[in-house]
Amino acid sequence: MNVKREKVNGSMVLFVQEERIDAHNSADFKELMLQLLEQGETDLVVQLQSVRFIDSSGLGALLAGLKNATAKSGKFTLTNIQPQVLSMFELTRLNRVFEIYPNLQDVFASDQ
Amino acid sequence: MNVKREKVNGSMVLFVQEERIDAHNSADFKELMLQLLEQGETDLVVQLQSVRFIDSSGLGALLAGLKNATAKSGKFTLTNIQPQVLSMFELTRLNRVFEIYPNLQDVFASDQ
Amino acid sequence: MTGTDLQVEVIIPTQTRYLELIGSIGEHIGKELDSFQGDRDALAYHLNLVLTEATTNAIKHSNFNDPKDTVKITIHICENELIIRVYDHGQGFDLESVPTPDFEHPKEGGMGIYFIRTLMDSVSYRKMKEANVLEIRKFLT
Amino acid sequence: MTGTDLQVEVIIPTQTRYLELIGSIGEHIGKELDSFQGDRDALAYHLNLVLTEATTNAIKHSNFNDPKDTVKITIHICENELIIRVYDHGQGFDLESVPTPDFEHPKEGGMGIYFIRTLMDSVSYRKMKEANVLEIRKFLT
Ligand SMILES: Nc1ncnc2c1ncn2[C@@H]1O[C@H](COP(=O)(O)OP(=O)(O)O)[C@@H](O)[C@H]1O
Ligand SMILES: Nc1ncnc2c1ncn2[C@@H]1O[C@H](COP(=O)(O)OP(=O)(O)O)[C@@H](O)[C@H]1O
Repeated sequence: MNVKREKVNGSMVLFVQEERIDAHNSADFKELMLQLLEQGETDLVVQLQSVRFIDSSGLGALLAGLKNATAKSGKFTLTNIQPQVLSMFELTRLNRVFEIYPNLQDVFASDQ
Repeated sequence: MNVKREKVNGSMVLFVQEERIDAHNSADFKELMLQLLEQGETDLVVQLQSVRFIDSSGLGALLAGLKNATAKSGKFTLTNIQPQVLSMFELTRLNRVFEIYPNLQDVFASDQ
Repeated sequence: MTGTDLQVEVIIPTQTRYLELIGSIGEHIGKELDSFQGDRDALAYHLNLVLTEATTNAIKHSNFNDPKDTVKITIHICENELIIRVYDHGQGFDLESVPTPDFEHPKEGGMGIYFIRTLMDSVSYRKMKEANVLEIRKFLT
Repeated sequence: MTGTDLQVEVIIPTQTRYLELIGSIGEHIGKELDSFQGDRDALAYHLNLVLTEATTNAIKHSNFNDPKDTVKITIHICENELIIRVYDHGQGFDLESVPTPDFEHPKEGGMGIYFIRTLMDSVSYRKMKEANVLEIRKFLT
């Protein structure tokens, strides 16, 4: 799983550099998020600009990240979701569960 | 065949808006070039930035354009060829036959 | 051919690295279907997803210990219907008893069959001697 | 499976709009081949190209008048070899007598077989009762 990390305004931003999140790489991705949370990075932002396809295991990995962050009283935010990927969140109503922003600027504007 | 046309510095620039040129669309593409030449557009520049794949019929269509332009004492130039597409020109030695530039700026700089 | 427009058969080892190949075949077929009246890009995504989910399940529930086990996937377009069949050699399961996800209390798993049911027109699962088969149909008109 | 790692079979009507599907299957397979030591992106392009060229020829030289005619394409990966077979129902031809293109006097046609020969390891063409078959092999080590 190719993910670029960058600290922005105190948040850990994960830039997912894959076109697909599916059962082949979602376990790795989940593992990475849980490790970061374990290490005290309790403000995660997942930037999904490059992701053109997500399956149920990918949604499951993100949900695991959210639940874990919430359990640690942390934050877990998604940004830059492509329209077709977003429609998978809508179909599972997960768009109501996650905090979703159009871009990073809006994520940090909402912090003020 | 999706091709955007734009007149630049007196040349007719064809921006090919397809990822593939193959036997499914190359005949259309050839037809378009020959028509433009027929209509007196004897300075054609084909911009191949979007093209990620070309087959032998696509190379053949470009060769038809070149031969036709030359027969009309016109010009026929290629620009923005992706590396893998360029390697098909090299394999057939057609890189020695066409005038090829990295980008439009260089095409027009060479006119001076 | 008598009515069949396209036939694809793929046999893969039970490894998730082949999911992208399978999904992308569905995606390309969806984009090619000019007989389809609806949103072809959406159909392409849905076929990619449905093939990915069904193949993932077949891989997951196959004979885990047998490196020679395989999953077969077929895609047929026949008149105005697209039929996907995914064959596994596992224990099988009862499709009808798979519940709809509880959207008020979302869980990490259990969304695959829901996607297949929601995005396609019919789904069935049969246990057979040679292999089990998940059959998925989508009308293209 | 006994040594076979991947098997793909596609049957298409004799129409060029399926070329992209066939080519893209080759491209995805090329990218997936982590046993291959060389440049996988180049291999992916080459498989896309070779499948496109061979399928184009099979379509072009099929029974032009028969809308029910089909072309079958198979791709097998077996140990360290990738084997492509393209079946046509046309008149057939003599592969050995196809000349190398004259690079000093380039022509619009006649580059397809050259690409196949140059980019792959072996090519043969056999006329058979049921169908003719172009067989292309590529070693993956
Ligand atoms: N091919 C299969 N063989 C055996 N069981 C299966 C198969 N496909 C699905 N199932 C069963 O159906 C359940 C629901 O599947 P699914 O909706 O894809 O969610 P998940 O796989 O995340 O649990 C699985 O947990 C499994 O018990
Ligand atoms: N499947 C086929 N059936 C009959 N003839 C074929 C077939 N494939 C190739 N050929 C013959 O071989 C020649 C060379 O093919 P190729 O190199 O692909 O160039 P082109 O198709 O542009 O002529 C063709 O002109 C044709 O005569």
